Amino acid sequence: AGGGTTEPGASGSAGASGGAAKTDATITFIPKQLNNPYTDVVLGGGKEGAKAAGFATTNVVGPLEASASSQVTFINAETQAGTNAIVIAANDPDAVCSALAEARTAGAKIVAFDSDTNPDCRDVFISQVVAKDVALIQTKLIAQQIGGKGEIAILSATANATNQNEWIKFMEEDLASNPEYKDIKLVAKVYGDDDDAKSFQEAQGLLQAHPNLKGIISPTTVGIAATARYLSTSEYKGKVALTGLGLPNEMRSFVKDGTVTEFALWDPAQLGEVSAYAAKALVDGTITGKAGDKFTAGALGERTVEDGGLVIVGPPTVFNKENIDKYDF
Amino acid sequence: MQHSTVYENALALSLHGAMKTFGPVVALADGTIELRAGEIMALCGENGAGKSTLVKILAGVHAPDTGEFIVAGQHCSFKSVADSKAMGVSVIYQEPTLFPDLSVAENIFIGRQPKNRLGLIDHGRMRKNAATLFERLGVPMDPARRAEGLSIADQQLIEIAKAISLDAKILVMDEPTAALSGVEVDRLFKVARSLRDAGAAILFISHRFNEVMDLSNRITVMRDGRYIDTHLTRDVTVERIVRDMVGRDVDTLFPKTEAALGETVLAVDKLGRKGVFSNISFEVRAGEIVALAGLVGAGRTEVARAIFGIDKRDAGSVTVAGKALPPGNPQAAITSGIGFVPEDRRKQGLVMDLSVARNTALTLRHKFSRFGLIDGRAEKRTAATWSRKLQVKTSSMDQAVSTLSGGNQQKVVLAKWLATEPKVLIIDEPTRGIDVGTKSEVHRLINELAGHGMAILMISSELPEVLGMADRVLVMHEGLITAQLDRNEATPESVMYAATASQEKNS
Amino acid sequence: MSSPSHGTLNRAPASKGLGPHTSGLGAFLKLRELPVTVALVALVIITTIANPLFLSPQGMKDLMLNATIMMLLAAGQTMVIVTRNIDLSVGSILGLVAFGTGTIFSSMPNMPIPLVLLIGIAFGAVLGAFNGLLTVWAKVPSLVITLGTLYVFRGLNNAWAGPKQHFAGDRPEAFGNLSVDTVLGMPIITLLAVIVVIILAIFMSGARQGRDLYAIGSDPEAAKLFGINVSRRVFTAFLINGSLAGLAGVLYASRFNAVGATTGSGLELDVVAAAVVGGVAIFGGSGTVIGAAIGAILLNTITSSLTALRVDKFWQQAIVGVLIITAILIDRLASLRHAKNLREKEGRNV
Amino acid sequence: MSESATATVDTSQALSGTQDVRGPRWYTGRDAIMVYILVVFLLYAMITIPRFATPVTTGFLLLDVIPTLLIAMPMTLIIITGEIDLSVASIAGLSSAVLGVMWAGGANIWVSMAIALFVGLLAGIFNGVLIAFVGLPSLAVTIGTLALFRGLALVVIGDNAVANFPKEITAFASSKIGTTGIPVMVIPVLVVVVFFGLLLHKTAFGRGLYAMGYSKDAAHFVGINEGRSKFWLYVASGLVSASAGIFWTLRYTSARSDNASGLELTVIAAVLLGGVSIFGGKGSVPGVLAGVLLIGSLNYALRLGRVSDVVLVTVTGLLLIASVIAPSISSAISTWRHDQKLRRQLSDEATATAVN
Ligand SMILES: Nc1ncnc2c1ncn2[C@@H]1O[C@H](COP(=O)(O)OP(=O)(O)OP(=O)(O)O)[C@@H](O)[C@H]1O
Ligand SMILES: Nc1ncnc2c1ncn2[C@@H]1O[C@H](COP(=O)(O)OP(=O)(O)OP(=O)(O)O)[C@@H](O)[C@H]1O
Ligand SMILES: [Mg+2]
Ligand SMILES: [Mg+2]
Repeated sequence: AGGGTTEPGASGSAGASGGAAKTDATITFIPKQLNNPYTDVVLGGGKEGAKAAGFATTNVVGPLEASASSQVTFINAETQAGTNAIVIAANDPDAVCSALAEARTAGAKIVAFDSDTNPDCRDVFISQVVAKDVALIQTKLIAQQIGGKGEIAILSATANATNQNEWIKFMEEDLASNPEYKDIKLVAKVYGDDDDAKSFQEAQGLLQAHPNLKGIISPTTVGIAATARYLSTSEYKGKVALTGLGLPNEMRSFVKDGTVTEFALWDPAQLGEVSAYAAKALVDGTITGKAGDKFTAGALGERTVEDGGLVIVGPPTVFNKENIDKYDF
Repeated sequence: MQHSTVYENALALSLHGAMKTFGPVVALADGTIELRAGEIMALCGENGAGKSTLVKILAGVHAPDTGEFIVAGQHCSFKSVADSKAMGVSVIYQEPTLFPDLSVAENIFIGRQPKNRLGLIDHGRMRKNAATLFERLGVPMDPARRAEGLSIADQQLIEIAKAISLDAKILVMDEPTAALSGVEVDRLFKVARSLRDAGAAILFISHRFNEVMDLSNRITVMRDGRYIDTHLTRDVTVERIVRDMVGRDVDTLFPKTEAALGETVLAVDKLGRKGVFSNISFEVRAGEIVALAGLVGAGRTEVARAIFGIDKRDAGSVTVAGKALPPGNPQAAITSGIGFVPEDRRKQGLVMDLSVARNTALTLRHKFSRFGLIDGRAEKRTAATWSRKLQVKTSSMDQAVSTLSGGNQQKVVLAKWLATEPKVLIIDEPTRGIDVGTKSEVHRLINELAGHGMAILMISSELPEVLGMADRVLVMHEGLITAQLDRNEATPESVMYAATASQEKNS
Repeated sequence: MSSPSHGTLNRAPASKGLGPHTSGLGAFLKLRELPVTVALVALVIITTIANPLFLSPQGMKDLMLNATIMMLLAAGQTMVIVTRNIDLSVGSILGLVAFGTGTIFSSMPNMPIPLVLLIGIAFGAVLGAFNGLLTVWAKVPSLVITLGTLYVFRGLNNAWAGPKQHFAGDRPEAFGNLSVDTVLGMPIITLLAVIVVIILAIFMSGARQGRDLYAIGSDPEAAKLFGINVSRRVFTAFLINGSLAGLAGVLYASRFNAVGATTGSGLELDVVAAAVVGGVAIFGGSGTVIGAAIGAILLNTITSSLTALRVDKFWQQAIVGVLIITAILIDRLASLRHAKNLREKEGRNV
Repeated sequence: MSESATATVDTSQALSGTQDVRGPRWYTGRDAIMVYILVVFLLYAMITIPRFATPVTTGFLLLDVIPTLLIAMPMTLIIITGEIDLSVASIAGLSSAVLGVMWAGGANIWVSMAIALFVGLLAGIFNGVLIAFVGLPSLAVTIGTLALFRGLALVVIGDNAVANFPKEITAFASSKIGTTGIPVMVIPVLVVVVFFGLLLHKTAFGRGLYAMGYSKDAAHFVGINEGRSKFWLYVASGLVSASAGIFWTLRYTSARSDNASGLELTVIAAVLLGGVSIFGGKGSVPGVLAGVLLIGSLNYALRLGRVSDVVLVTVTGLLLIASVIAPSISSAISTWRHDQKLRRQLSDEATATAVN
């Protein structure tokens, strides 16, 4: 035991004998928090992927509440159990680091998915989409919906969520640099902590504090649903635009009643699936996580590890009245 | 007292052979009592004889293990307080049981408040009814006031009003006079007699024999949890009753011995507390017993509290053995040699759930510390020594004081203060609710302490005690000292005059 | 009684000016609810001046809706606190009932709404009864029991719901509209809550059983000696509190989008805080349902108004904390002053 | 009338065998029972849960319980005086935030830690003044400061997280003593536990706390300065909570405003489970130690067995309920048995006299 983090090189030596597929490998998923519908879809894909990729046992463990430190004991227990691959969506990029380092010292491969850890602490990060793409699609949607001008606000999840903050950063850059958006003004960023009631009241507060608000971006499934619920039950329905990242099943009624016109998301199941395949490739020694490594994610085809150990799953989909009934997640 | 036929009156209630145990403690072995309509029965017995336990059985608080109950000619059993109430039994307990957050009126009528047409409580009528009751008792009290902060005497008066308002067929009073002064006692007796004449049966418990002899028609005596005998009051002497109670003869009640007076130990100068008392000055010398007399509410307890530092003082100074005492600091008072036996042992004197040993040693916790850590064996030893000296009836040093009888609890309080070997001992109502045997023992003890050079300030509402014990009597009235009487000047008349004659105030 | 005047207690000057009829204004000024009400009114006025939107129809509606659930919970909690007990499990009860409501509608979308309300109340009552039973039967402190059931009920909710959440879209529109449509300018669920609170307030101040609760909290031992059926009354308080939490759970499902395993977690301390701000003494014996309800409104309003005033959101929680402490301080100072007055008025002229 | 007196049964003889009233022995006391339960559980876990009986477990388990254990110490004393401190987790969060901001602002790490501790001290003083000197009810005050201190943490650090603490220090926070698997941090924690244990059980101050818990008036009359005692307890609580916050920050290498949130209920649950009476006046440090370790090892055992947290939450609740109900049940049973015995003896004697 010891040091804060291990150098990336160390993981190579601890890896299994190169190339030969392990048949008794174990994999454990540690989502941000159990009992979250989005997570559930991701994990559904993950479990199927793990089976298809050849893991002998698949486990899902995780905290009931998404606080920074709550994942650490789970990682510890997995380290002790000798799990071969840990797939984690970090609540805090750094809080889990030393625990992950210990897991790696004990021989586990670490795949971050959904929300990245500090890059030093994992082998690869499976990202839904290119972070910038996600950000741009949301600014584009909101711009369309408010007619290219007016005040907008962002309702995010927790203040520290790595993925959220990265998207928000890109959105802000985009709004500042893109001449098409010069009349759009971002007036507030608020956090609903991925809690339905809290997000609901944050949305309400936004509208009261900013009477001229034209649109809201909520890049989190809980936030967008709660905001939609508030809008649909208030006088702002149809007057204030809402977009962001949502689950079609949660958003269907709001799209149909006109509260929301368009929103985006990738296929969460694919995210889980690719993560499982990446984990298997790491355990087998097929890849080490350096840029240029390639692995096959079953039916989803070949994926390449990019700079910084990044693996991209696929482009986001935009959902609206026309296509939403085709999706079931 | 023309009630010669009283024992032929209808039997209102009888209890035979009631037994009550608390775990291994036998609180009552043979509780037997017979109450007839239109009589006042007194119940006498030493501390721990089981009187209060018997009362609680009559009240339905405790279910007896065995025993036979007959009320109005019918066998019955009280499973709850409501059962006994339904049978017309009303009880004033030894310790007042008021609800401090409720108004005085509501305290009296709780559970049976008058209702208006809507079925809701009629607060106005309730207050009016309460005011009527107080008028009948002759006490000025605001029925709308919250009961919080009332003196024990006032609380007891409310209890009495409550019991009377129930128009009970059977009224049980467990030491109702312990907190009352002469005038209030007289008033209570007047009410009790009129209730009796209206046909109620009254059970009255008191340790004061003059009250017992004055009020009762018959007297039942208990000892060690058993029934001993019942006498007609007019046929019996106090000596006989005392013999029944203790099983032996008791000599003088107040064995006052002369002690040589030494230096001034406690000096109080122009002490004042706004709205409560002012200009209180006196001295107590080593070996001297000074009694602070007065009517209930005269401010005696408040003076003592201010001296000891429980309450802040607004003016004046207190000096112990030549050293000025800082205000509002009881620990400093203890360190400089004051001990204070408070009037309410249950709330102020004891930590009820702690053992006898811990309670006794609580005042000495710093003395038993070695390098900051307490020596538990020395603590127990000291506690045992003092408990033995005071003859506390307890099965072990580890028994919780809550399971002792009132008198034995008082002994533990005394033990805990005597263990500090104080220079000055303030005793507020030293024998409140204490039986004769213990009482004379407490008096002997106080004398002995004075004999050893302790300065003693005694607050007492019992005139005989004051006159019998004190070297000097200070009389308070309405927050002022109205008289300083030497032992030979102090007579019941002179004390009462100073305690009541407000027009003579000239200090 | 006309005994000689020198023989009486001579406390005549004491009760002067303190007759049974205290003046109306005086009584009003002594109301424990007064400070919190003044604070609420002042807050609303100041906020409205700064941001007129605050009292727009939508703003009003939101304010009322926000306070509705907390108001019910605080009123119920008051009943329990007055008896010198506490119920920390209300958040978990609310969660279970809210999820139950979602479940009912997703499997039986046509269930009549009043029936669902009754089922929710009954469900809450059962859970509250469980708390009450344990507290009175085992004679153990309710803080420990309900801290235990806080965990147990939450655990059950997690086990039952798992990752499943029910969304507003699964519920009948009419049900959701309870928190949208207004009657007399009040959203229906708010109206419901207000009626419940008023009934409870009348019960607590005007019914013997209600007064018994105060007596119990004032001195439980005395209440027992007096023959009040303490167990039954305390049990009832828990039961009613549970029912109100149940009702709040159903209303929660009407108003919010998602109900699931974590719905309502962490509410308990907010509820207690609302009661305390509303002047309910934490050790029982005093405080009113109305006060608690106003406390709940105040706590909810302060969050809204800080947002409306665009106060940095990082400061908001700190300000709520300061408010709670101020409320207790004011209450304390008032009672100290009252005690001092009593000493000086009832005491003598020395 | 005298007939009835002779007819009654002489129960003092019947009961002479049970006349001896003693306080509970140390090995039958509430805290001893907690220790037994803990030992039994540990043995059970070692046998049935694979990998539980290893030094690694010790390390992870102890690291997990350190914050709870630390805060549980002053909390025990506070609850024994009949008060409570709900703001502990918020103080930990505030000290974490302060530590992060100071460090990120360029202060020396030791200076930052000292300032974080100092903030904890101030927080404790704030609670202490309001509760001990102004005389406000602690439950209400600390619900307020629970919000206030957490709010201040937010004000201080906002939505940032500070993570780049010096590696040596964060590594030290979770390092182990040699190969024993026991974290180094256990040593200072042990010092704290022993300190509070002695303070409570072996000093005049501690005696005073019990007395205060039972009756404020009685404590006042024996010269216990209630206000001052309570004040120092809250100061201690603030300091220890801040230390727990610092440990938390370093162990998880992350200073955030929401660190340790919700920990107050866990701590209180553990303390109550350890046999401390919520009404004050009863409880012991060994009992609390056992309570904290029981919840901690239960937690870790469930993790190792990959049992969901749902079970942990439920079991914690049930344990808590059981811990207060069990004594009631056992005393009810013993009363019942005593009564039965008494009845039997009485009826035996009754038949005996009847035969005569
Ligand atoms: N709840 C209890 N648990 C255990 N023992 C008790 C309990 N209540 C009373 N006792 C014991 O029963 C015995 C009788 O007590 P009780 O209070 O009836 O005496 P009493 O005659 O009223 O005395 P006093 O004159 O001092 O008030 C005492 O030894 C007392 O210690
Ligand atoms: N908390 C209080 N609030 C208002 N008045 C009080 C309070 N305590 C005492 N008093 C009043 O102060 C006066 C002095 O009371 P105190 O108890 O000192 O009298 P005392 O002479 O010691 O009588 P007792 O025999 O009852 O001990 C009384 O008039 C009493 O009513
Ligand atoms: Mg008695
Ligand atoms: Mg007095």
